[in-house]
Amino acid sequence: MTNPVDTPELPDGAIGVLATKPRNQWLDVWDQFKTHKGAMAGLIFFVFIVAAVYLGPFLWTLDPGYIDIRSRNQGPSWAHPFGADQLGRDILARMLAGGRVSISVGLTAMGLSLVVGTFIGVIAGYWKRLDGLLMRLTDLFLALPLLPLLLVIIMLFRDPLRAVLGLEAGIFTLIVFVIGITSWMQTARIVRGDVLALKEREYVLAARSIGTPSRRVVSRHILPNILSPIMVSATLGIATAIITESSLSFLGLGFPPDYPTWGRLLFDAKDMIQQYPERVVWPGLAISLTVLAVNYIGDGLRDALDPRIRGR
Amino acid sequence: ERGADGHVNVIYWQAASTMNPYLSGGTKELEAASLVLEPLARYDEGGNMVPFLAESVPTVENGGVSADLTTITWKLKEGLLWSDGTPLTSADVAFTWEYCTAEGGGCSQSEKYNDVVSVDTPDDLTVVVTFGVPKPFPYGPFVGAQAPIIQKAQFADCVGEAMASCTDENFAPIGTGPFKVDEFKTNDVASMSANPNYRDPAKPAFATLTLKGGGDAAAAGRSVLETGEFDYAWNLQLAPDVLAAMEAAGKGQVVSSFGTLVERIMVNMTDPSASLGDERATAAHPHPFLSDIAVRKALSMAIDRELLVEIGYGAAGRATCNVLPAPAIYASTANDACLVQDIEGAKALLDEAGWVPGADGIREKDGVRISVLYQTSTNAVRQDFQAIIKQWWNEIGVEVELRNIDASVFFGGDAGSPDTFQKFFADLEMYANNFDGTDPEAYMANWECSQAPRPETQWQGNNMPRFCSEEYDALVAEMAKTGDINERARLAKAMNDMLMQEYVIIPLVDRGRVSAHSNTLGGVVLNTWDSELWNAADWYRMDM
Amino acid sequence: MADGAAPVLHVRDLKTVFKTRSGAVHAVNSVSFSLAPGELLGVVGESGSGKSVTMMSLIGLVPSPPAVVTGTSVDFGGMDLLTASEAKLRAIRGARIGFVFQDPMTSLNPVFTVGFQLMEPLRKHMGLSKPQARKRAAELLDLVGIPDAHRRLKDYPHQFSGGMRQRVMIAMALACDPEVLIADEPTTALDVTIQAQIIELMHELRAKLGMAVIWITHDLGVIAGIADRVLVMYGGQIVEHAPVRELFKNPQHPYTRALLKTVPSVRGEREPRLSTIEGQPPILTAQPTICPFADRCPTRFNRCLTENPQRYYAGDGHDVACFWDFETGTPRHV
Amino acid sequence: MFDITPGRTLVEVRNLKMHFPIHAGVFRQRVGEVKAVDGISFDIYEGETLGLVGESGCGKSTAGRAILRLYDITDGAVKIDGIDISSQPQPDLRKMRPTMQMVFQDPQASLNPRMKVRDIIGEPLEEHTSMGKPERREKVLELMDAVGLNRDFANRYPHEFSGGQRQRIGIARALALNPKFIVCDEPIAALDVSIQAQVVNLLEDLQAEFGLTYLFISHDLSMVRHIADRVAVMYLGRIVEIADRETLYSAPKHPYTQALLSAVPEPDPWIEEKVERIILQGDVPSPSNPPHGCNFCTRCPQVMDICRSEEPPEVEITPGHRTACHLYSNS
Amino acid sequence: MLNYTIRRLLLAIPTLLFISLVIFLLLDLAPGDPMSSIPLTVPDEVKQRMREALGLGEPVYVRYFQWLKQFFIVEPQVAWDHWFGTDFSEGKQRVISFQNRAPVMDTVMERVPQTLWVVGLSYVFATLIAVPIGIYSAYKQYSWFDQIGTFISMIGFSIPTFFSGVLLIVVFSVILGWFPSIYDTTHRVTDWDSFVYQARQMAMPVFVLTLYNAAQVSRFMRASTLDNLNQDYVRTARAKGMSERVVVLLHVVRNSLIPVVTVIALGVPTIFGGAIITEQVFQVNGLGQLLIIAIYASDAPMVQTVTFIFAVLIVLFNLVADILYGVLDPRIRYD
Ligand SMILES: Nc1ncnc2c1ncn2[C@@H]1O[C@H](COP(=O)(O)OP(=O)(O)OP(=O)(O)O)[C@@H](O)[C@H]1O
Ligand SMILES: Nc1ncnc2c1ncn2[C@@H]1O[C@H](COP(=O)(O)OP(=O)(O)OP(=O)(O)O)[C@@H](O)[C@H]1O
Ligand SMILES: [Mg+2]
Ligand SMILES: [Mg+2]
Repeated sequence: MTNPVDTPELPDGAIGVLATKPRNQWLDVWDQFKTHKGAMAGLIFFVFIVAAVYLGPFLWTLDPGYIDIRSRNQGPSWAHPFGADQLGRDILARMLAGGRVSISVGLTAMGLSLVVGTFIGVIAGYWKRLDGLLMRLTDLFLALPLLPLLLVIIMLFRDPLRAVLGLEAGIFTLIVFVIGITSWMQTARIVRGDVLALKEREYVLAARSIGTPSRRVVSRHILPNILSPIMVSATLGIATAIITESSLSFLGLGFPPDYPTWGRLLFDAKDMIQQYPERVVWPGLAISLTVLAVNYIGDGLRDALDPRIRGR
Repeated sequence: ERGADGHVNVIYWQAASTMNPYLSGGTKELEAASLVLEPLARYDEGGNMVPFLAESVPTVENGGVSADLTTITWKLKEGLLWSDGTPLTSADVAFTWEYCTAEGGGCSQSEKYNDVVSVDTPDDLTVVVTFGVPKPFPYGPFVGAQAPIIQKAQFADCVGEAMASCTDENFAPIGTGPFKVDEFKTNDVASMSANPNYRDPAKPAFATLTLKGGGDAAAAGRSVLETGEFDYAWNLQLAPDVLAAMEAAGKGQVVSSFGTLVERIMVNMTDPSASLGDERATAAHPHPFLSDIAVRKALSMAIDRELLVEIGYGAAGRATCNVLPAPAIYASTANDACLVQDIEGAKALLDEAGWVPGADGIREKDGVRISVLYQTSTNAVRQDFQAIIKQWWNEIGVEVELRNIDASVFFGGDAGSPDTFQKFFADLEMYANNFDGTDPEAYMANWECSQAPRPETQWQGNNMPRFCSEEYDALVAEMAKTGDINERARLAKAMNDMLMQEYVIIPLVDRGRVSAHSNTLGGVVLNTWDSELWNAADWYRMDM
Repeated sequence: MADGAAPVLHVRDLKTVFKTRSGAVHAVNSVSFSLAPGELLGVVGESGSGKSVTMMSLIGLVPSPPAVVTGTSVDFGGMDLLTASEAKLRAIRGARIGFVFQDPMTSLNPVFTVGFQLMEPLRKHMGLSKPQARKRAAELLDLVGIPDAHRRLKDYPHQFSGGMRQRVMIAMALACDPEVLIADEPTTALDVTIQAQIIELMHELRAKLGMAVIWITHDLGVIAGIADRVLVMYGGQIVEHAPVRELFKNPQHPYTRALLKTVPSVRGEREPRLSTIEGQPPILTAQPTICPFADRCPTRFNRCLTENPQRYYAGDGHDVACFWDFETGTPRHV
Repeated sequence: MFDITPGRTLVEVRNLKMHFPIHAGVFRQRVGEVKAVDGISFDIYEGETLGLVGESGCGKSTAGRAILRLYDITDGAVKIDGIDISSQPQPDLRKMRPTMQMVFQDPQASLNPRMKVRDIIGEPLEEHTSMGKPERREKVLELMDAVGLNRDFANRYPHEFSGGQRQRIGIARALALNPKFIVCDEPIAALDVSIQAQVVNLLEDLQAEFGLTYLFISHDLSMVRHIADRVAVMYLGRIVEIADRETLYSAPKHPYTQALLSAVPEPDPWIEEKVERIILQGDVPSPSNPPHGCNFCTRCPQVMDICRSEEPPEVEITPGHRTACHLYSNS
Repeated sequence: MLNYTIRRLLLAIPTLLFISLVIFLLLDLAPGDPMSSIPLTVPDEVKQRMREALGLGEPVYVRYFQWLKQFFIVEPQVAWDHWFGTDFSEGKQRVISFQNRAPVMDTVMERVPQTLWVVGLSYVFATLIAVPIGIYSAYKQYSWFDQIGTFISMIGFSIPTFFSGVLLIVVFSVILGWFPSIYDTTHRVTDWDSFVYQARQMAMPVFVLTLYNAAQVSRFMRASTLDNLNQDYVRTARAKGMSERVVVLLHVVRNSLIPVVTVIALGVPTIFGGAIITEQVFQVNGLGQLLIIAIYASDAPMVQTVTFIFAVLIVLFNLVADILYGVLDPRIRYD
């Protein structure tokens, strides 16, 4: 081949070859997430709510249980921005306390169901021998009519647990446990499906050919790669847990009446919807908006984590 | 004229599960059944006994009750017919007794027939009830909504173990009341129509009646007072302002009336500490501080009962200082001082008794701190009460721990559960109780020494405070022998006062009944002594 | 190569841009070519060079949005496909221009029978009744060499092997006797033995039906055996265009030259070492203003980095987009 | 190259079988098996490249994986470097893993998208050596040099690379433990023509540098001709012909090999014109239900009666050139 | 397919038996007492006698086997007798409720109509509305329609039914007076007026449930349609010159419906049990309300039976969903 006259150096960026800036994948996800307006609004709202219920009590120091009988049934005022309830307790303080419980229930129940679901899903998907057994177990749980059982379990263990763990911790543990333990199956199924697919991926095979033991194959190669469905499950899990908790309260089977949660506040106030509509609207809105926010976050995450949409 | 006023809609937010009152002791079932089944006599709205199927109410004076108080002779009205057209006879009455007392049936009203040794029917219209012991108040059997007469022909095969399998009979008993059951859907709705053989040919004014169940009190109230879908709603236990606002809608009105149901705090006179093992909450160990009357009294004084009424019951409640607030002749006025809250007085009382505030503000004496565990069943109003009473007690230097227990456990009789109201493993507990009818004899006997729940009785018994006084027991015994109504009233009042002044029971609220009826429903007479629907035969439609 | 006849398809200056969230992709840049009746035009180029997008842009098959197709004209039988209405395009697609896609596994709808899918264009474009269409569909299956055609009409795609599915795709494209058949890598997913079957089939069909074919592939071997004329694409552009023998004998673009060298052969001399093209294909985030091959080109010089070459004449029916003249070993003077 | 002096036998495969069970019926009982690999035997000598070719689904990958004991094999023996690994339990195999490595077909799928290049290449080092962190990092960078990857890329994720670069990462990972034997399962099939050559050259360079032995699986016969010293042809789970490269390409014996070779298109219109194609009819039968007798009898242009009833034995036609076909069996 | 079905049915038997045991043990452990709702005025001895009449004295396993026998042998006989006029079940003990001593199955059958009417209808509506919305949203991804549809469906499953239900009652029954707030289960549809009444009394509960269900189904449908819109066969259909209508409504929808239909089938059991709260709010007194009352009343046989029926339905519809999947998708043929 004849040599050309001269071979000039290529100027920088004359032709884009590959983006040279190393990028973390999660940053990509975040970039994509940011473009989803609903999800961003949801995230901002959710962060706001979480901050409000956890930090709010430092700013608004009224005790949610303190009875100020003179101001009972008062409308909003400076002393009680959201008004006071039938015993004169401050509704803002109760909303904050209730939100703390509701959101904690949502987060921990979701966490529990995620851990159980992921654990079972991974084991079933990765170790073929346990698959049949665990999937039977999952089917079994799926076949259990949950709400009735939930109700029965709560009736059953409420008092024994309370005796062991104390009033609030007991009922909290129970509700979280009950919601968590009855909602892991979807996660387990999704995770199992993904693990089954991932297991056949060549990089898992590569790890095995290197001699990486199963334990580490799972923790290093499988778990990080099922993170996206798990995260989507997680957001939906928070939302359903919050709703389930409030439904239980609504049926009178959740937290006891002296223990404010959003569902409980709504339940207590629903008879007064015409006299004091704000008392229904506050917890109702809080539940709906939080769940809405979380659902939107889930929606955005799903999009952001979908490589087809994200594009590289 | 019978049937002229068309249809009437009644809503009970707790639905009746059966129409046979002997199968279920629940109020809702009793009341539903009272539209169909009738007793020989009932109580009217003033608590007076009025004959229904009987000609008159037998007394010692009119010779209907024997002088030794062991027999009572009822005369049935003539010409009474069951809704199927067959005549009602004394055999049906006697059968009712057999039915409820048969072995294996689990009749929920069998207590009504306590001590009955025989029911004789000398003729078709005469019923002679013989008791094994003298009965100064012989009106248990066949009186009131709890003990109506059922048809022998219909239930003959449903005695004893067979009681449960007679679903058709239980759901549509043939009765003598103003209505008969057309269709019954358990826990949902009963459709009824006027009884063609009702003894008063002009009644009932309504041709049909629907008794709907389900939902909650607010929905029921709304449907009568606000939307006008229903004509009558039962037991609207709602916040006073809610009720008032609903009534303001102008579609109906709220009616209320008082009976004997008292929300009270029971004081545990025995020591409930877990460390006592088997002797926990038994008379073997007196309570460390509640056995001091000053403490008990101070607890009572610190309570503002009027406020409790306002918060919890509104028109359906009134402050009371008696555990036996009604009927009028039994109502004592000796304890009314408690109606006024007296925090300062309570503090002074405790100071005087040597209970002085410790470093944390909690009163103590000889190392014993006044720290109480205060339990009740899970229920929104009760938790409100707990919260506010706790605050008052804190003010007088009493430490309070609250506990609420699910009603099905708290009132369930499970001897294995530590949380029943009978075990009373707490210092104070709050609930409401009343008695059937107007006679307080059995009720007041609850606080005999022997009634204290304890391991030997499998924790059965109604003397929750474990109150024990020979004097009181003597009064109970005396009442059991006394027939004269005034004398009985004196005894009952004495017992009530004794309990009150010992402060072993701290009464809070006399809870009445609140119901609502539409403006077009006439003839409603709210009756707390019997079924609310006792006079449904007299209801009629008013033109507006 | 049927030179004199008027082309059935004439593309002038076609451009396609994908407006995606992460920026624009200029997938096709000023592509012009023509297709004579009955000829087989081979299109080669590496992955991402814009082969598929070019062909689908012609007939409005690129999803839009995100794609924006512009150009001077796409002349098809006197009609400009760029400005034609969607309805007109639909009447042409499947009827006068048939398509065969690369992946026979996913290109057939899994829930409809093969017969149904074959009959769809027949009924739509030729207005056949159901029995007529079924008869014709069976004939078509028979034509592409699927035995027992009548019975197999009732089968679902998953009941066919890969090679048979590709035959079904071809039958579908041929259903309405199109004037042009565009085959987008019809054999890439198949084994060599099956590929040989399909190519053989293509030869037969072309002899029988005489349509013009555009055959996209990145396998130079396939091109060598089947094409009359070849377009070489790189970076969304046509970099070289020549009759097939001319191209293999006398490649004029450095890319084509390199490409021909990298491919080993089973029959010819065994090279002790493969020659390679270092570097990566360009990412087309903008209209290239310089030669897209410049960064991998062994003969680049200053001009290559300032200007994007046009297609220059390089012989009979042969043109090339390069400033370097290999004949002379000097830059082209234009 | 005719000067191949068969070295020491590094890999010895005898009658290797890999059957995947098929379950069906009410009780999911085992009703049959996919005979993905059905009794193959060959040797690979130290330092050579054995090409394994065949159509899709004929069991090439399965064979490669079974040889590395990534599957629990059904039957047969595999000796690598003199050690029989066919029945060792997986934990014991772990110690053997450094000697034998694998390069995969899909450079995208064979790299964990959530790991940095550094960690991907470092993983085998972490598993099998006790190197400290800095030492390991140095080794990773050396490996990256060896496969021609810029050291600056160590902190990137796989998706930030092109296909060819990704395949280099995969090769670097395979090289990390200084293996003797590498199974390359279609390492270039997913790459563009222009990139394929880069990777193949790299593989050859590395072989020369480290004295590696390859089992090179591919269905691209021309590439196999370029890289392999000896070639085995598989059809439906069996090896139908094995010979050194030149013999196989110039004088294929088995009808299937002949058909296969003739089907390969030639990037040269003049040769292409003259090629006599043997067009096979029909498709490859299912490995769960292979035909009776010779596997190839359903498509064979020279089929005889005996082919439908008897399995052909393997015969050695010339030294090192063996084939399983009745045409050559006893006549 | 048949094998698969048989295998699944066989597998369902131990699953269901196990579930029934779990439920039974849970209920037995539950601290509630069927007597706790009896007024305090009824003395303890009487309650004890009532308890014995309910058979609570027997050991657990005896009661469990009794229930098994009653549910699996006697009840089917009763049903058989009912349909064919035979008398196999004569004199045999059926599953009897603690609350009213009536056969549980009779009560359940009594509740089915209103539950089907309200919850079932809303499910049908939800599906009918959601599927087209999902398709259109996906087809016009990120359009106004899609954004609004997304928002509404998000709202749909974010607002708890007890909140929306109460709000609706206040607005439409109390303030506007358009709809009755209490559902009349005795109402019979005989003529136009009674039909209108039935429609009015169903309007609110059906709306609440429809919103909730439609929200979910439309999300599924949208996701599934989006998946399929990018598939190669869609391009093939377009390349054949098919009109957009045919491409989307025939090719895409048919494929997108496959996963959605199974989701819908899986949701059917919730028709019977999942609407507990809505039934409660609107006093529909269907199966959900029956169950909750039974739980409150510690009516173990009722809870056991109703819960178990739900379990059977869930298992059954799981199977139906899987079989539907196979029927709809020719690629999937079990075994
Ligand atoms: N829908 C799309 N959105 C964005 N970019 C696209 C889209 N479709 C194609 N492209 C881009 O257009 C360019 C050309 O793609 P095209 O499919 O025409 O390549 P090709 O030559 O057919 O490659 P292959 O041989 O892989 O089929 C590529 O860079 C591709 O990324
Ligand atoms: N895990 C498995 N279970 C069941 N069958 C399998 C399994 N893995 C492979 N098979 C089957 O074994 C046969 C051989 O598969 P293999 O992947 O080895 O083929 P291959 O020659 O590598 O094909 P390709 O060229 O497509 O990669 C195929 O029919 C395949 O379906
Ligand atoms: Mg393409
Ligand atoms: Mg393979």
